[in-house]
Amino acid sequence: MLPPALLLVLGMLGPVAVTIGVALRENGPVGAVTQPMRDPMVVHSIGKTLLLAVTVTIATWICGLLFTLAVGLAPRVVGQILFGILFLTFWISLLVRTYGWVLTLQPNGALDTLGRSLGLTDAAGFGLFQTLPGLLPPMVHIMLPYMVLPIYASLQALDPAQVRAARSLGGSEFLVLRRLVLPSLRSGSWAGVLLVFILSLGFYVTPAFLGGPGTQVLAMVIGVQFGRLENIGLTAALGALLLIAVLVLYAIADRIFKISEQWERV
Amino acid sequence: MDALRDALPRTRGWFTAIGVLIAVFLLAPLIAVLPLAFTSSKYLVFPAVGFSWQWFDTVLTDPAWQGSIMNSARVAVTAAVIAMVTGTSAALAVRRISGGRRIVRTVLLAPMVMPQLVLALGLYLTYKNLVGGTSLTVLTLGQATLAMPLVFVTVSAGLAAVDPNLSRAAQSLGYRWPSVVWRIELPLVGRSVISGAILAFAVCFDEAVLAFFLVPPSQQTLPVKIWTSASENASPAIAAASALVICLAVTLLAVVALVGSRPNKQEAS
Amino acid sequence: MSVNVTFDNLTVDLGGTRILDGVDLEIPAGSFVTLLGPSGSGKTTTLNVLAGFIERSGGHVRVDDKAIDDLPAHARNIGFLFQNYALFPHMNVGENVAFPLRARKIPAARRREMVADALRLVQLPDMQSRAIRSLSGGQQQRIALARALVFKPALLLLDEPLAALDKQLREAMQLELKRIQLETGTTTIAVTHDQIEAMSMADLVAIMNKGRLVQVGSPEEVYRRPADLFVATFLGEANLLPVSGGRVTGFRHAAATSRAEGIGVLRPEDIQIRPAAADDTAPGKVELSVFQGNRRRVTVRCAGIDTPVVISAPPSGVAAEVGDEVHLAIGVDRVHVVPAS
Amino acid sequence: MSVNVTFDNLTVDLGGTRILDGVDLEIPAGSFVTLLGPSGSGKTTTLNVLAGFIERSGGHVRVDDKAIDDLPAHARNIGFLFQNYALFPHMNVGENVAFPLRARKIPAARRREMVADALRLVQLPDMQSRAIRSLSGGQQQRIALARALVFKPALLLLDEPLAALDKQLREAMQLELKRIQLETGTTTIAVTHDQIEAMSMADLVAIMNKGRLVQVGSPEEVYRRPADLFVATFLGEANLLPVSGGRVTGFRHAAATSRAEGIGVLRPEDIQIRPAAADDTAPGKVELSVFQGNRRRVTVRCAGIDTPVVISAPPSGVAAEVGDEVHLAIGVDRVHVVPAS
Amino acid sequence: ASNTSSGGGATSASSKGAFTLPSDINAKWPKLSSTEVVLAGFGGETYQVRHQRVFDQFSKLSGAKVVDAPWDYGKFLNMVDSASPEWDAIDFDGYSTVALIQSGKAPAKLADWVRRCDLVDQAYQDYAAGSYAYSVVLGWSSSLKEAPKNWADFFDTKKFPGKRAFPKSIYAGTVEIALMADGVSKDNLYPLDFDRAFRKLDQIKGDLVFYDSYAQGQQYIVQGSATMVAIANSRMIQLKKDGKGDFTYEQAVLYPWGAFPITKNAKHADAVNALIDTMSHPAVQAEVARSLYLGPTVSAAFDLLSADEKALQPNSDENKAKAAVVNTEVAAKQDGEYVKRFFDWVGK
Ligand SMILES: Nc1ncnc2c1ncn2[C@@H]1O[C@H](COP(=O)(O)OP(=O)(O)OP(=O)(O)O)[C@@H](O)[C@H]1O
Ligand SMILES: Nc1ncnc2c1ncn2[C@@H]1O[C@H](COP(=O)(O)OP(=O)(O)OP(=O)(O)O)[C@@H](O)[C@H]1O
Ligand SMILES: [Mg+2]
Ligand SMILES: [Mg+2]
Repeated sequence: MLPPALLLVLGMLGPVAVTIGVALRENGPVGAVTQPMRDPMVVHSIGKTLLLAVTVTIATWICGLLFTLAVGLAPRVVGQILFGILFLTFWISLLVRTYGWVLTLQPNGALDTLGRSLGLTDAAGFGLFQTLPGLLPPMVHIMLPYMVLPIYASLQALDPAQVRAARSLGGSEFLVLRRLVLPSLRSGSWAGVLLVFILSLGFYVTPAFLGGPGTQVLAMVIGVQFGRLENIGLTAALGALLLIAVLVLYAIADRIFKISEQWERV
Repeated sequence: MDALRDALPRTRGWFTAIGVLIAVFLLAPLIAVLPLAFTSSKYLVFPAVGFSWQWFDTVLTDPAWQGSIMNSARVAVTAAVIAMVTGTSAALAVRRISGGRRIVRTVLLAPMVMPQLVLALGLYLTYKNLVGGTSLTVLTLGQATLAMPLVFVTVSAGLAAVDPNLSRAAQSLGYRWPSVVWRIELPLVGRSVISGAILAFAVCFDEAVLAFFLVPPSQQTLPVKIWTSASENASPAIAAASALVICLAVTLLAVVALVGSRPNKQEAS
Repeated sequence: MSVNVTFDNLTVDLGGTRILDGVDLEIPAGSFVTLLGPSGSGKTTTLNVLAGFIERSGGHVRVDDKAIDDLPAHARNIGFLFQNYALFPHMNVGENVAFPLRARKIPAARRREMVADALRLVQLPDMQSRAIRSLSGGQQQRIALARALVFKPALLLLDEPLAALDKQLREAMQLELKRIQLETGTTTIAVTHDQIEAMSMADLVAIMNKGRLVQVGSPEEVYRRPADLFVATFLGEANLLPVSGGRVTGFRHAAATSRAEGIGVLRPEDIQIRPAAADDTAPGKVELSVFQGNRRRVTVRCAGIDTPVVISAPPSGVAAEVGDEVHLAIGVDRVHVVPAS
Repeated sequence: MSVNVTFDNLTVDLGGTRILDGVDLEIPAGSFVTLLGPSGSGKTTTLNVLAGFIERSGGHVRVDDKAIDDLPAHARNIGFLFQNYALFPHMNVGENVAFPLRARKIPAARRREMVADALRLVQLPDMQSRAIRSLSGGQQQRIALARALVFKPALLLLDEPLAALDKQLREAMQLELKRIQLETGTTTIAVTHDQIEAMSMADLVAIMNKGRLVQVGSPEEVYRRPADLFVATFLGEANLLPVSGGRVTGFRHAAATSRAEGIGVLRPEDIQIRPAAADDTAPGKVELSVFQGNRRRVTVRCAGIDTPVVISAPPSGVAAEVGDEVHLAIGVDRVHVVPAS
Repeated sequence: ASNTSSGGGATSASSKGAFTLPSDINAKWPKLSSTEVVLAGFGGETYQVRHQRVFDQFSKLSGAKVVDAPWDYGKFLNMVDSASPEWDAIDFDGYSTVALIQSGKAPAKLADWVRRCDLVDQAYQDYAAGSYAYSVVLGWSSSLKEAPKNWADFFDTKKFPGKRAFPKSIYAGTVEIALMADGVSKDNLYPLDFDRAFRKLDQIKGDLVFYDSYAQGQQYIVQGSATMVAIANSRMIQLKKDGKGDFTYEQAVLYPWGAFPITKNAKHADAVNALIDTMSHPAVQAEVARSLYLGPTVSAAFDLLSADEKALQPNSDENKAKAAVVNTEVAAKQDGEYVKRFFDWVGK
């Protein structure tokens, strides 16, 4: 129908086309790819971006898997509360949560104070602020719902009869967990992993607030360039690069793992 | 799920403990921010000292904060309405098309994975010559685009619970499709439409990246005001504003849960 | 009001596969036809094409000898009863039944009369303002029927109308449907899974398989004289005995009808167990004897016949114990022969 | 290997409602019992308590006279066949069948043998490395059966094992299940919806209603001598005729068994249509005559009887047309009387 | 290019008393036709104070409303000689203004009737007026037992424990600081030896915690996230008043003047000139110095300040003598390399 098509064209497809168009116009078709690559800072940031995305994805996967199982296994009420908390944080402004992490992680901030009172750390604190490991907790925090949703869907799709079958066939808890439950979560895990990876590639707010000098991800570079508007060509080229990477990955992932269907469960 | 609980009586406890730990982790940043909204110190410093409402007072009475709340509300309402109309019609349309449904869905949901920064860049580049690139109108357009998929999925989920035969029945009873949509499908997914619109509003109200790059300074929205305040003065007003944002999110979520927990009429039958 | 319906080489392709493959069927005005066939054979699709919900790919559908291929669903004047009734949950009973009249812009006073008439027809007057949720399955069924009939459609289509009801209610509604159809005279096509139901309600049974119409005929015709092996085994239980030279292998006395070579279709109730050998009997040994309520299902292994012969015996008449030597006789003229495969 | 099973005043409450309400049942070792009852009557719940999936609220379950109430499911050594088979989709056939052996830490070599044996038992050898998805419904059914039997359970429980299969396959599998049960001698309890199936497979039919066990007995017993009106109407078709003073109203000649006052249960096949009046006949008028394949269902209205009498006539014997005056006779000793509600 | 972020932002102005613009301030103005003037500034409380004390009165007087625009270096570069600029002027550093002129993108000259500022380098007085001086100082938390004296102490992590707050998106002052810490005398900094500076900076990179804005730097000190900071003088004055820390003007990196360069085709040229004229008035300069600790660029303004007030200004005679004064001319030439080297170092 017309209204959504119009909105998509005006609000997404048009801007996407223009970004790519500007990238090509300013740099030429070859330059659009090679020109950003000549800047060591860009190459560096692409590496950082990939590293961050991969670590965040793995960490989120582990947390997501554990959390999903917890939701599924905890007493019903506790499970509902856990899920409620996940959703609550999901709907709370990204900015606010990120700022909360700033206050938590900064040297002598909430975490250090807590750590010191528990005797876990000395005056120097944990030293997570503005480091790559320090980006992990907030990023995982933000990505967790995207991971839990598809895995939870897989868990729900797990036929209770199969669990009962495994049990009545004499399976021990470990056997049931390892040979039945975990394999059943595979497709949900893939969907979540891809979703989180894709989202991590273009993530801006958290690195902007919590990133230190060593954590200049691609989105940060684009953000800084965008803020200055000195080099529209480079900015557009970087934007187009990120965009194409994300959209291609998304299209492929959606084909194979139907990740777009995961949103239905939000 | 019950079967699973029963199947793993011994490991359950461990997982529950881990789940609770992760939940604490999820709440940690909120726990860090909220008390600071009531600090009586003039600096945004942890832990909070004393107790005072002064920062709420600041946020609610200072014209700059007030204006930003108004701007946010205006943009979010408009964007949510646009998202509601477009998302709902998209959901209704996708139900009708037979071929290529997957591709259409993929495209419709693409805004959810688009890096918002790049979307902001694209919007800026596209509209800079038309409206100077930065205006509430462009921001509204961008946020509506971001929020549309939310309405789309909510309404799609609602529609999925509506028996497709209802539409066919209405048709065979003598109605053209516009009447079928109007008399049968919309009334039945009314709650989903409203839930979707509320979620869209919540998302737009909180949206920071597009707003940061697209709004003119005289028309900052609340998240941008929080963002810039964080770099201008680090005052506890930020925490107070954050607390308000959290309250709003909780309220909206509760409303959605209430609207959503009563199923669309179809499902109740 | 009754119309005839003709499918003329109707073909439907959906998602790249052929769902209906040249269906030809003539339905006389005022008759009650049941469509019977295995799951996925295209029964629902056939109804949907007729109702205008699915586009045909080839062939024609004619109503009263006029092609209706290009009429949209809302203009076809067809009453459709869905398996799950498809009542509008946000309207009450009266609103549901009045819905098609509203579409036809019938004045309110007349509308009220017609709704009341329709509700009387389905024996549920005084239900106008009840909520749909508050109705039992059988009541919903009747309301849906009232809604499908209130605008006096030329044609009534029913897709598994009774599948969701339990046994007792289902049997009552079969009679009810038949009564209403006779009363209104509306040409009716019903899809069903249940053979007994199909035979009980219909003037004509149309049997489908893999998107094709295999046989049409009166219930007795399709049961007694199946067109091929598929119909023979799909409808009721059948012993399939090779026939050559007009005689049934193993039962030299039994003369074949219709053709001299092929497979003889013998219904279990057409074979009798005789205690003693006679001219017209064949010997065998009881393999299984299972009590099934209104009959005893006895399987007998006979010399020269590969598969055991299944016999419907009275539940408690001639006692045939497992292992007994028995003698089987086939009723005269009971051997219908179909082509081998 | 066979064990007996006893339910002793078994009670289950779930979510505040009583689901099983004092079930008493004794199942002899090695027998095949079917649980039959309307939807929601507690059949699945009964199996689940036995398998250890649901906690009982009261009473006991005994296997070989030992209470197993506190044994967890995985220690009960019970084979359970689920309606949808519950095969593990991410394992192949061999791995599925080997799963219970792995749980019992049986060495690999022995495991291979046992899996092969089990697959031979269900007549699907050479399927070890097939993916579950690639199997047909009937094959999945057999694999699930192999998995439930491979560890030689003391008890085999089947929850609607054949419901998902189509008619032909279902009938074949009924025999197959019966054969395997005889071969292994395992005490078996099967839940089913289908009366014919219940009677065909079982040594004992147990009929449940509203969480209670209403009657247990051989198929003939429950069909011929139902304990009450519920069983009479639930199992098969029944004419319910008032009986007083040991005589059936309208059929003065028909003597009642079991009790003198109550409702006489008459099966349609126990009433004959006679062309001429006789001492033992009652007059009536044919209201409906419907061909149903292996029988003709005739309804006759008799003077003095409120509801029409249903008769199972041979499909093509005495022609009884609608409107004909007929005379009905009831077979001797066919009137079983149950208490009036 | 630059963003030194005005060095401003002294919140809660010290002089609470009412301030009224001198009545003769518009004596030389021609008749103004514009109803607004768009100024790209740093927003925040600094600008709130400016509005309160100066801009609002200016608007009443001139009929031109002062509209804030968000500060953006790149945008201004695009705008300065465009045909239809969005902004009329921007709050700029001296060396950025000089770099602009050097690169051939000179902003519009001030109108003849606008007051000139005598503390601005002679050559640029036609372009730079109304602005202020500020310095990047060494500040420390009151939790520190011993007060550091100079940048060498800032780099001495043994003697002074704790993290040092250092700018990340603001680069100015950083190289000068490193060089002084490495022993270069404050008067011999220019031209800057970048290699030496960044070698020195590498030494303490692990002990730095970076801020994006002076406010964040301030917050680090209060929170205890850092014990020392390199930050604008105004911010430290404020912290000192609240008893949270102290600072020294010793070796402060002093930016002696700034500018409000006007776009070539400014839509409200008349009003923006009048605004700059107003901001150049000694009384206004003194008021800004009092309330925001932004040093006057008109010597007459000092005469209006009390001794105490003078002591707080970054460019009072006494403080200027302690400070390393930025060589605007050379800094402008080296700015390009400065930016690149700094952000490369930060991003590494
Ligand atoms: N939209 C569609 N696209 C592709 N195939 C379809 C579509 N709708 C139905 N089919 C296929 O067409 C075949 C016939 O479907 P149809 O619903 O007509 O069968 P049916 O005879 O009504 O079966 P049942 O008894 O199970 O209702 C099935 O194989 C089905 O999978
Ligand atoms: N976990 C539960 N909580 C509450 N009620 C339940 C639960 N499980 C089952 N019931 C109820 O218990 C009753 C018996 O259920 P059960 O599944 O045993 O019936 P059934 O005889 O197997 O029926 P069907 O033939 O439909 O499978 C039903 O009314 C059902 O709604
Ligand atoms: Mg169908
Ligand atoms: Mg059940």
